[in-house]
Amino acid sequence: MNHSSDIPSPDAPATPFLSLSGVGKTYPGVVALEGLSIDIMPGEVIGLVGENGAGKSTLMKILGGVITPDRGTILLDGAELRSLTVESSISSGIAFVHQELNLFDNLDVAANIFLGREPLKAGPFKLVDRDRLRDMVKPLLKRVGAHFSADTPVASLSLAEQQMVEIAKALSINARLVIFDEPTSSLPLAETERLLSIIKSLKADGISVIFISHRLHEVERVADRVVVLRDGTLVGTLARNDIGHDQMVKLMIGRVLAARTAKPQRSPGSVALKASGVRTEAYPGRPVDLEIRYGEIMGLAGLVGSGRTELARVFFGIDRSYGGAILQDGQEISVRSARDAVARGIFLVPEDRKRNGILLDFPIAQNITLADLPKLSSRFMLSAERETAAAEKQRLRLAIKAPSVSTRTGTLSGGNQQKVVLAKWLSMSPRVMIFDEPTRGIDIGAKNEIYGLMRALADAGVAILMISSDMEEVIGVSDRIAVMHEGQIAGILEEDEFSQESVLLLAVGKRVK
Amino acid sequence: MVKKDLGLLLLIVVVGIVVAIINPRFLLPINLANTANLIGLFGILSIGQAFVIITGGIELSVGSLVALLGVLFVDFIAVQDMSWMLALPLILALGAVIGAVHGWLITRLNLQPFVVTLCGLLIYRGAARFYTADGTAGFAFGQNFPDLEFLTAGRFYGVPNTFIALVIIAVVMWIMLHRSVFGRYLYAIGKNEEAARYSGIRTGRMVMSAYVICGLLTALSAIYFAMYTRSISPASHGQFYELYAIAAAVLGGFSLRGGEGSIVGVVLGTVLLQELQNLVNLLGIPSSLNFAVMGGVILIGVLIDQQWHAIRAKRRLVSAARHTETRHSNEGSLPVAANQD
Amino acid sequence: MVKKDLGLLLLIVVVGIVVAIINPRFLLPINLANTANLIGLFGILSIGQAFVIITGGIELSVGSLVALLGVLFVDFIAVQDMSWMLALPLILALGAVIGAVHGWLITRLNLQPFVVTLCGLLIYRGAARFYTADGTAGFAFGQNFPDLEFLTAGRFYGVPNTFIALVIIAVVMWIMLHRSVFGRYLYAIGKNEEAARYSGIRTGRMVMSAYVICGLLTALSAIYFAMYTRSISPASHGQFYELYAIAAAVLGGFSLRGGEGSIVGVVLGTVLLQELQNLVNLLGIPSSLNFAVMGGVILIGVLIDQQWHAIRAKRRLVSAARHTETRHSNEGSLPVAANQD
Amino acid sequence: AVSQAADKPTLAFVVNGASDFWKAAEAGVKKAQSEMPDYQMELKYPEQAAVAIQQRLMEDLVSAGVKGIMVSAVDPKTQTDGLNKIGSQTALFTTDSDAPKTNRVAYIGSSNVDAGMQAAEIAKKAMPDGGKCIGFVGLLGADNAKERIQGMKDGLKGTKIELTDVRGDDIDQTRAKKNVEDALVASPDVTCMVGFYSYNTPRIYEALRDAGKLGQITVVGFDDDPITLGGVKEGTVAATVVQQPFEWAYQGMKLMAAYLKGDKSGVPSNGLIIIPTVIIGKDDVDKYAASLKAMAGK
Ligand SMILES: Nc1ncnc2c1ncn2[C@@H]1O[C@H](COP(=O)(O)OP(=O)(O)OP(=O)(O)O)[C@@H](O)[C@H]1O
Ligand SMILES: Nc1ncnc2c1ncn2[C@@H]1O[C@H](COP(=O)(O)OP(=O)(O)OP(=O)(O)O)[C@@H](O)[C@H]1O
Ligand SMILES: [Mg+2]
Ligand SMILES: [Mg+2]
Repeated sequence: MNHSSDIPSPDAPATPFLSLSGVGKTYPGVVALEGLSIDIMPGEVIGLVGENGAGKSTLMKILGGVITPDRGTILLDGAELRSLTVESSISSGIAFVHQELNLFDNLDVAANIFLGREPLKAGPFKLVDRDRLRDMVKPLLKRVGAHFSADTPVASLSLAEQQMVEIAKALSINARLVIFDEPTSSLPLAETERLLSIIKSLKADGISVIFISHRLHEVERVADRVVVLRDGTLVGTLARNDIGHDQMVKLMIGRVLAARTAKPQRSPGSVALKASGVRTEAYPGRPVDLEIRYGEIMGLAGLVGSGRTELARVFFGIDRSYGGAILQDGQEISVRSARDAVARGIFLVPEDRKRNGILLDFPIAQNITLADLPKLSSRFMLSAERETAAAEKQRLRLAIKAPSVSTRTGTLSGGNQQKVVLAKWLSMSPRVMIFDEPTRGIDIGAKNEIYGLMRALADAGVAILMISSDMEEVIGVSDRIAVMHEGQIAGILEEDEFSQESVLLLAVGKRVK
Repeated sequence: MVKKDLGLLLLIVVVGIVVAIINPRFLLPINLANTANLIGLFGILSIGQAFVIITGGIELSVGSLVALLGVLFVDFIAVQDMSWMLALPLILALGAVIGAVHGWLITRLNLQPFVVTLCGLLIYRGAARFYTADGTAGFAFGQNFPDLEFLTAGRFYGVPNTFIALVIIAVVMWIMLHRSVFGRYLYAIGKNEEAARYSGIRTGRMVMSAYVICGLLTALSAIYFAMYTRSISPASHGQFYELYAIAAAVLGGFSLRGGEGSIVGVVLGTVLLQELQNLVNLLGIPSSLNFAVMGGVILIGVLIDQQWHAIRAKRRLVSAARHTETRHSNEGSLPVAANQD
Repeated sequence: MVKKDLGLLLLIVVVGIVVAIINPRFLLPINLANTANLIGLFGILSIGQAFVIITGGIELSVGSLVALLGVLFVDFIAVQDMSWMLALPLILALGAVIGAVHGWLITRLNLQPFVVTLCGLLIYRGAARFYTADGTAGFAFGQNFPDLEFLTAGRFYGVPNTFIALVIIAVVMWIMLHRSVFGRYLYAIGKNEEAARYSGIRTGRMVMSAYVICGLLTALSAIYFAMYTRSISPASHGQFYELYAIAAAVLGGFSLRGGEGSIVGVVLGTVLLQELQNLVNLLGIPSSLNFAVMGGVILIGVLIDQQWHAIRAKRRLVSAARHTETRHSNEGSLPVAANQD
Repeated sequence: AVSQAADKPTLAFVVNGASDFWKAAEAGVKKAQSEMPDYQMELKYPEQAAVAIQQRLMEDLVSAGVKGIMVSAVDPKTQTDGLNKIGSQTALFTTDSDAPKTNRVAYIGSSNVDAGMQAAEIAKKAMPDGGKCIGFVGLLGADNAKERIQGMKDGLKGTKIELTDVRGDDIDQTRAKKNVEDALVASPDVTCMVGFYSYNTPRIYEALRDAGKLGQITVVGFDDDPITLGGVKEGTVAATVVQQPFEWAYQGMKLMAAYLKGDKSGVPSNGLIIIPTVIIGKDDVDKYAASLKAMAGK
């Protein structure tokens, strides 16, 4: 099925819904956005792409009224505004799906979706009309394909399910412009398909869409126009007919990307890490058996909530295992805390960067050295020089875009933050690396760098388990692919069996052979 | 949430039964009425505190405010000869203003609630003491305000009016917190203030309202306390009342991290605390142990609550395991799944 | 951080000069020594509190612990005739054990620090009062312990030994917090405990250590306080000392959200608070205002600090904006096309 | 009250905590001051009733150059060293409760044991057929409380009146009143209540009034809270034992001034100047209230 040709672009509508001219925003040391001018027509799907830190989220935050631009003007329906506020943004029909999840896990799904816009009962007391609320939420949940009900507490939803709630929330606004800031970064295939069809239906209703994604093929499929940012500046616009993967990449990074390195054919090493009948908290009734070998990248695919993250947490000692054994180099080991795992050279790059990966308030250097301090210190005393040197080495190696290693990590873009997490582990000597969605929210250039790093690690003999919901990535990077279905390994694919279909079939619980 | 409240209620009843068996006088109407009166006084205070705690804040100046506002109220009506019909709204307004100032410092100037209200604790206590030059504010012998006294210290068919006031306030506040948009916003803010702001909620204004409500309810209970003791030595009056209020909220299932708790819970928490105080006196336990009993019960309460959660989570896991296993064996597939517990 | 400390130091000096001008007796060696003695006592307490605050926790039971451990210490050596060489390490160990229990409840059973230590506040106070049956623990007339008294209440070339102890402890703790791996871990935990755990840090153990250190320092200062007052009425001894300690930390730049603050800051905070108390007494300000002065100064301090931050952040933004603008006009190129570094 | 006119010697009256009780002493200090303008006299409250804080206050006063201190020590028995330290730097007098083992010059005040005995007298007179008493006090462990309770128990020895329990309230008036209410419930056979601290009697009075038991239960009071005096006048409070802090302060300040001038004749050889406590019954109350008013007016 080819979706790329079924969207005719509407012929030049009269006035743009929203028009930015010369908009800029400066942070200390960084020009996040510079002199940006852009028109958004009704019913237009704009793909917004750019490397990490290019300024995409900054632009969106300006439109959402969350931050105020330093310069430039905004024309909304022809009326000039200095800046937007959150209220004026919402009331003029700008809806958001944020890059970082912004849900309240102490409230239920319905409350989250209509927060700030609850239907009220008659009377002066502003009481919530809970029945109407439920009725309003149901069709939205159906539209995004959610299987949970309106009064499910958000706390019990997985990350992907939470993202669905976010999308439903954006749809619930009587929107004229819906902005998706990397909505698919934690959505697996089936849900992503549904999202793309939602975008098309929005467009059909005359609603404008801004779609930010690092998965360029998705952008390719839905966008009428692609806007490319680089270092806060608009470097090019691609009309419908010019949109193509290579064109986008060229504008984004200013050069053509070398073709992905072919996987070397070589025999994998011995088994590094083995799960034998391991039971995780999410699926205590389903034992998992899995072997990861030195020198290979084992991809781990699966649908939302198939239990991949849980498995990674057990390997890393964050969760306890409810049965079975973990073997390293053939020896049964007990990992009862992350400390044990780290001591054995088993490292995890977690899925939720902000919560588990880094300390936003710490300088880059201190984040990088945090796990390796015992080695960088002498008799428990810190050594600033050794720390800086070690961090600087990693900064250069991973090309982390920052003024210096003493920059606060929180000011970096998502991709560069992810690199800091990687740097933390790469500075030590990993034996087994577990990557949970390693390129979530990371631009294509950085993505390739990370793939390169993973491959180099594997070549150096490290065993790698890569959890990913990005089909391209799983197939393109892995040496073998294990597919999880409802907490169990449904099957393992060798390289010659790789295909989107075979992964998907296993993921939904069908046998391939 | 409801389950937690039920557990607390059960504890209250069990403790009550045990006390009643040891000393049947516990159940005398007069004793129940006396205790209900104090439940009313402290309950109003605790509900105010609860509103602040929901937002993830804390209000430490409550005890000092009870002293300051009490001193002012008594002074206004007993010394300055102000009509109580005027003094009462004046004090309530003052409480609201102080709450608003706290809220303003916290939301606009970004100070931490703990710091702001700690300073409040010190400043208001000092102000109260300075106002009376460390003397006692009280009514002269025979100085009576029948209407006011009926409202604040009287009984209605044997039920103390303070308790009735608590019930009314609790119902209103329950609707406000659990059924109105405002309450929902407070929960959202308590969980994640930034995200709430992104949803278009005027978080500053909401948090400020919570402090205003707390100030208002504190002022009201300050008046009740003043009319109950009828005499206020500003150096000690109301000391540690903020801790009572916080303890009641915590017992009632509130999280000091914000975003969790219910009005029913905080009221039940107050009831339990007052029952304990009553118990110490009725069972002739040395009054030096009063505090220790309170502390012990709170600790045990949160421990049970915590363990309860942990056990339930575990049981859910086990039953989930069993469930999936039977499903598997029915399906007859994957024999690996059937072994091991 | 260093700048903040300098600001605080400046404030201390300016206040000192003003007081000295109004009442030159402020500078008498005896007055300075008295104040230094109290700085030593409260400083040790505050450093302990600081360790807990760094991790994002709080220790509210400090005041009650000072009473309980003080009562026990005095009772051991004055009544039970235990050698002080034995009693002293015993009390320190007890303090450490209590700290460990708090840490255990907080890290293993996942209770909130505020709740655990609030219960501690109530329980230890009750225990202290029960132990002496609400009586006073003190030395009989003529009961003397020359060595112990020299160590705890003596002076060395006019400098109180408590102050010397504070200096030594502050230096050791400074190294521990600012130069050791342990300290870095504490900051990391305070900022984001989960991320710290995911980096292989034994967060539970570290947090527990912080509470143990706090318990240990509290026990030490409890002994100092006991030897300073030589008499302990368990109902009031040490009341509100936790607030002093927290206030000193806050004044010294600590954030109660954890992960921020320095040892120099907390020591300077203690100095300022004690200077203020001294000032109130020396300038003949009514002592009822003592608390209010303290509260006011803390509030003003954090306000200035806050505004200072806000202004600096703004200035940085403005200068950043100006910088890029001039760069653009210098280059004379089209802003849209210009690709900056 | 800005102090330190450096030329005038300063005398300080340091009390043990903030309480109305000391208002009369303040009046006494004022009266003494008006008679001796060449001294600077002031009354100081520690911000908390704690030994450390009072000690700190006195040390600061010495630093500020105070010539003489009259102190109501928070805990005189164990404050010996601290008081000695003060006494070695300035002329130290004690009041309210004595610290005989220190280097204080003299004690001026009354005896709490005697006051307790007088309370027993009141009880005996009001309940010739015996009875059961419950006492109420702020701090059970405080010396003045213990002495009063002891004095009363001694005074009741051999009678059919018994002091069965004393409840503490930590100077929390809400608890003080609730304690009375609870006592009425817990001990229905109680026939007499004793308020050992100045605010306890009014709380007893109010709780009894609320319970409709005023007049049925004998109330024995201490000190001269207006409510207490009103109750005495009304007949619902049997009588109250009053101390005379005004006299302590007035005579004490004059004594100190004279002592500093070198006139030591006012100090008796045993160092004790006892100003006895007085029982105020229904007949004396008007006169007493008038004299209070006169003091306050001055
Ligand atoms: N609060 C802030 N303080 C300082 N710098 C900031 C802040 N927020 C963003 N920046 C900087 O502004 C630039 C643009 O960031 P932005 O988040 O818009 O990038 P992005 O295009 O969304 O990147 P990604 O694809 O990684 O999400 C980055 O260099 C970032 O470091
Ligand atoms: N805190 C929780 N409470 C209840 N259920 C949970 C919780 N966390 C995860 N789950 C459930 O456990 C299952 C496995 O989740 P997990 O995050 O391991 O899946 P995953 O394969 O990593 O998927 P994702 O694509 O979301 O990362 C899901 O059904 C999820 O809903
Ligand atoms: Mg972004
Ligand atoms: Mg996952």
